[in-house]
Amino acid sequence: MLETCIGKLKLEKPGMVASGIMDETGASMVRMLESGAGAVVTKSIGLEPNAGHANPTFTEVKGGFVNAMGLPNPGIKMFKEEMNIAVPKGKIIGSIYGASADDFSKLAITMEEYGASAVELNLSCPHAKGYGMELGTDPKLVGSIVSAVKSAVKIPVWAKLTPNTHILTDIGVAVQDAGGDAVVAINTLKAMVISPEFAKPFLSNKFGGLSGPGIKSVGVRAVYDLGSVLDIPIIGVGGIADWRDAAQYIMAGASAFQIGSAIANKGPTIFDTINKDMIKFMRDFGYSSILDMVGVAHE
Amino acid sequence: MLETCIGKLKLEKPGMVASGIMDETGASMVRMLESGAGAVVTKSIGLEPNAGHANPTFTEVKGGFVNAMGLPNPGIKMFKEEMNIAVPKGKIIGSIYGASADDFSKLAITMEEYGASAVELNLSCPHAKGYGMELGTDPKLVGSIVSAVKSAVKIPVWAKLTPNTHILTDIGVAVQDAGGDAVVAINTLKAMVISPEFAKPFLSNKFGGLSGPGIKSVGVRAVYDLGSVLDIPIIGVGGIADWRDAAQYIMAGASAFQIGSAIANKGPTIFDTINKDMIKFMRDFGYSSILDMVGVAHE
Amino acid sequence: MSDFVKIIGVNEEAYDTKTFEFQWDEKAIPGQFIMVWVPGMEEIPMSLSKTGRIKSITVKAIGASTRKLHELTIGDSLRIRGPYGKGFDLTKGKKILIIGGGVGTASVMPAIKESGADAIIGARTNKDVIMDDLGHKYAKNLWISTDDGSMGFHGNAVQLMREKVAENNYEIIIACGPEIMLYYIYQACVELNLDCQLSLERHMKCGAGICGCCVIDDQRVCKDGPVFTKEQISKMKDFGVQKRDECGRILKFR
Amino acid sequence: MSDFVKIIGVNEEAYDTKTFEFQWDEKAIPGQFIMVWVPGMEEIPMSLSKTGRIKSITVKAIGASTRKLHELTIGDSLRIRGPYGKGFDLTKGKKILIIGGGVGTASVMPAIKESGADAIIGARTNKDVIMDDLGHKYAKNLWISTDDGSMGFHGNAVQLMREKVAENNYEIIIACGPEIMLYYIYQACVELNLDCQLSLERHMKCGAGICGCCVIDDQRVCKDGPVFTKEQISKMKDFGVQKRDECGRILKFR
Ligand SMILES: Cc1cc2nc3c(=O)[nH]c(=O)nc-3n(C[C@H](O)[C@H](O)[C@H](O)COP(=O)(O)OP(=O)(O)OC[C@H]3O[C@@H](n4cnc5c(N)ncnc54)[C@H](O)[C@@H]3O)c2cc1C
Ligand SMILES: Cc1cc2nc3c(=O)[nH]c(=O)nc-3n(C[C@H](O)[C@H](O)[C@H](O)COP(=O)(O)OP(=O)(O)OC[C@H]3O[C@@H](n4cnc5c(N)ncnc54)[C@H](O)[C@@H]3O)c2cc1C
Ligand SMILES: Cc1cc2nc3c(=O)[nH]c(=O)nc-3n(C[C@H](O)[C@H](O)[C@H](O)COP(=O)(O)O)c2cc1C
Ligand SMILES: Cc1cc2nc3c(=O)[nH]c(=O)nc-3n(C[C@H](O)[C@H](O)[C@H](O)COP(=O)(O)O)c2cc1C
Ligand code: FES
Ligand code: FES
Repeated sequence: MLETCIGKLKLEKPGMVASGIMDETGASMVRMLESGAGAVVTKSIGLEPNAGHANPTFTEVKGGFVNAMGLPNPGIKMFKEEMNIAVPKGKIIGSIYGASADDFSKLAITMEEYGASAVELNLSCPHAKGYGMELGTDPKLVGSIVSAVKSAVKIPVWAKLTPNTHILTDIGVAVQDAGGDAVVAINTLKAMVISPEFAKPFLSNKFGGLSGPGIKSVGVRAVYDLGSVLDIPIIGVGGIADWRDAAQYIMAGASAFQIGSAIANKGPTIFDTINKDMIKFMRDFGYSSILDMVGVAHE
Repeated sequence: MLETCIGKLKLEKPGMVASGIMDETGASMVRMLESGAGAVVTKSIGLEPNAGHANPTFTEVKGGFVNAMGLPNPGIKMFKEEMNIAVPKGKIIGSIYGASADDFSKLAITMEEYGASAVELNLSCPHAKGYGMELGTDPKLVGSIVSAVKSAVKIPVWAKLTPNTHILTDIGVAVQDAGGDAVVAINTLKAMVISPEFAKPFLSNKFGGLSGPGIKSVGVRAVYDLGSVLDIPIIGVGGIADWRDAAQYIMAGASAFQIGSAIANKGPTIFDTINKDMIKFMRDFGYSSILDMVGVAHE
Repeated sequence: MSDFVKIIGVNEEAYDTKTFEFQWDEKAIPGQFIMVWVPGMEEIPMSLSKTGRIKSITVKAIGASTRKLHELTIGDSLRIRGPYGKGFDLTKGKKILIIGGGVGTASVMPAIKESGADAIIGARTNKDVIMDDLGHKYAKNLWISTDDGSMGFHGNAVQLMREKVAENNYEIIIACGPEIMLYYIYQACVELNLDCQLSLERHMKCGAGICGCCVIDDQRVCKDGPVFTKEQISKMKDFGVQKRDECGRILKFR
Repeated sequence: MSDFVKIIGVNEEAYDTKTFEFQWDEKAIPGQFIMVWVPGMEEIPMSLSKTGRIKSITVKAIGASTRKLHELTIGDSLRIRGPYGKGFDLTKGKKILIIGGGVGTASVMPAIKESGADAIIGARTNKDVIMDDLGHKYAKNLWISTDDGSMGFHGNAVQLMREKVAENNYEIIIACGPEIMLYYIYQACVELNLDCQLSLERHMKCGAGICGCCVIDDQRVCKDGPVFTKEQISKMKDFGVQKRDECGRILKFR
């Protein structure tokens, strides 16, 4: 009942772990798979090891979290070990970030070798200079990166989009036109927290990204907007904490969803809970599969 | 101690009522002034009476509210009566919306006649087709509207900006280059709420705007970004509910701030509370005026 | 907060009025209201006519949205949000007389239940009288007035009120009903030197005290009210005189 | 949640260790930690060494950030967030022996206070012993071990523990200290068939269980820990063997 597919990729359960949350190590990815996630998206991996920004990198705010981890990761080479542990246990989506089409292609090829079920291009991180949303708000650049990666690998290529733009649907169309297999929306919102007493931005990077419950209605709208213009599948992410949140994304047009922040407070069992509640909802309201629900709010 | 100025406009207190909140009638504007607001921005007024969108127009979400009122207002002609009641009691900023530079100019001239202390151009409402952010994400159009209004009136001209774009600072620069006296940031974030049980968007307009605590860190960052490129004053708005929130905006670069959503739960006394707490903070930390604090987080 | 509830009971109160029951765990006090919606109608405010764990709304069909609600039956669902507003303050220890006019009776019924006070139900004809069964159950004394005398006292609720006040030493009047009725109740209270708490209505959009569209003078009916004290009402220039439409334009009552 | 607190007391525990007291109303249980920051340093995790309304952290200066904290004095401020993590479970009704190694003593002090159990403080030399005054006050029996014998028992805390376990019928060991010490405590517990709860450390960024950088195998030290049960530890392949750096790369302990 919970099976879904994102293009040709089948998932037994519609919920994935979002990139950056409990997915930097093989063992924690396995834990998430065992907790009822249909797939795990890895932490975004780059060509070289990266320590990320210095602490403070994270803080709670009303309505969510603001983080500027700065894409810490051991680099694609060392990440092999983690993939070796995780891949045999379930579907792993390799999230990657780079500064050019070439970077992305190299990383994607390696992720494919490691056994990733798909790659997710991080075109949306709002707090890493020269990466992420700095690339992801230029439709032409986005198109050229997606094209390059598409011709480099056989596994599906997803593009993760930023909501911090008024041309979101143009970016989505650019991904589709370049042959991208799916879009993932949304990454975090550009944000900042200032400590009045110290008269300074709190994060070492000054800027960060807002995630969590407060961004859910922004993400649902992004998916709905994308659903109005795209034919390729959409994956919804942003503020999901229960089945209702997930159902909103699906009805807005998402074939699957990802969860990040809510894992902090609700723990990995959140996937099981949502799976059970979703089945109950589907039974009560006569949906026989997730795909039956996709985009119904457009009608 | 709490006096501030936005260019030549002096305010005795730094907090204003944001447009659209308890400011559609003369009597309620007077109530807000008497509650400790330094000024009241009117509901955005257009050329003709407008009923706004049909109910549902509003709902609570985690982290704030989503609304699509659709700019209901009695039209500029009838609004005279409300201004006549409010203007003698304090500073009223006339918020206006239109579909063209010409609309804006006409409205601004009338607001000036009514005694408005400044006009605020709504270039940012995310849920009114043909108005608001549909104009406000095009720097050229923004520039031409601001120029036109500037040559039509003598009172200061403020432009209220949308955060739903990656070219926020370009828009800010366009306002400044066109002679605008200040920018106001931020309006609501594009959002949507779907009712899973009914498989439909909840608002009659489908789309709406997210306001309240959840958007505060987004607004602070917008003001900080604008503060990095602009010389004209900035007015901060978005999710302010206490003195710390207000101080964050000021330190990010705002000379004054506005409060909307928090008035719902905390009531009009929120202004008095913030004023008192702010004075205490300023005493404790050695700030002798609001202007002393403006932008200090940039250092 | 907003919720999705299922209708578990429907009761026909009169030819044009139905009560819909649902289970909803939010705490609510007599006089509070909710915003109600199902697809195909505008969202509208409705007082809670029961405020326990099982709650209800009592809807008089007067237009498109209320007629849409009347189509619903057991098992159907509502999206509701609230409860909103200030309810009746029953804690003052004064001797209370409660008056419900027309469908306003629904709004005061929880206050009648909670206080067990004396009460009046006013209606145009015997066909318009609602909830008198509950009124008899919960009120110490219940009197009914109809304009045409088809049931109970012949005359309007304010006339009956004056009679009952003369007989008993009530100290406070609690009432909900058409503004014109409330206006005369208020005048009578001033004249007779009685306290009062009246539940008022205005066009509502947010229901949560933010949009400002429901103001009477400078008071938000949804948040500062809907129940207002005598002192608050004494300062209202609009009360009984004028209200505003969806655009915020003034409409005179007369 | 995050807060801004003022230092109201500073206590020099040893040549390289200071306690900073502040008032903070959040509830915290023994073994929980906070993230601490002032401008000019990296934000770092610190156990609460007092968990009442007046709380404290006890900081050993070992690098740039801890040295920056050592510059602070009464009236200075900290930005803190938390409290985070699972603390010690003192409710099992078992006979407890508590062991603090080095600055780990700070982390177990609230547990000593709350349980009044027997305790051991282990340190390299008499100069490194901290909080023995408090230990004497709160513990039923307090024993001290130093590696060089300059104070108390001559040897390490694990040797002393074995001795005391032989003398008394403890059922559970509660401990915090260097991982190598905890590793041998764990081995001893397995051998002697004792239960244990050990407070572990890893490099932390979010502190709130989201970034995943502090994992030992698949367990987040900040959220699933920092206090882990014997059963949890028995499943950990990394414990005592390896940790990860800021990039997530593996670093072997030996
Ligand atoms: C606090 C409050 C409590 C109420 N409690 C009850 C109740 O318990 N039972 C009951 O039957 N009615 C109640 N009402 C009135 C009810 O909301 C209206 O009857 C209903 O909105 C009419 O909608 P309609 O589409 O059927 O009629 P329409 O034909 O759309 O309107 C008829 C009249 O209803 C009023 N109305 C319409 N929309 C609104 C709105 N959004 N807000 C306020 N008034 C509106 C206007 O006066 C309008 O002229 C209450 C109103 C308020 C403000
Ligand atoms: C849950 C927990 C509780 C702790 N409680 C205390 C305590 O009560 N008292 C005390 O003195 N120390 C405590 N520590 C250790 C303390 O956090 C480190 O000593 C401190 O971070 C060192 O920072 P530095 O810049 O001074 O040293 P650096 O020179 O930067 O680092 C020295 C060593 O400190 C550790 N370290 C540095 N940054 C971090 C980090 N972000 N997270 C974890 N470890 C780090 C690393 O092992 C590093 O090799 C605790 C650590 C954890 C994880
Ligand atoms: C601590 C943290 C780290 C993140 N790291 C990444 C990352 O490396 N790559 C990426 O594409 N998104 C990253 N994100 C964004 C999330 O994947 C997700 O898009 C966002 O948090 C919104 O979902 P949520 O509200 O469920 O957390 C990160 C988010 C958080 C909170
Ligand atoms: C109910 C409601 C109505 C609003 N109407 C307007 C409006 O007419 N014109 C405008 O410029 N902004 C309008 N806004 C936006 C607010 O002025 C403000 O920019 C936004 O709500 C963020 O501030 P807050 O979080 O303090 O509410 C409205 C907001 C709300 C919640
Ligand atoms: S309905 Fe919006 S303030 Fe009352
Ligand atoms: S420090 Fe981020 S999960 Fe533990």
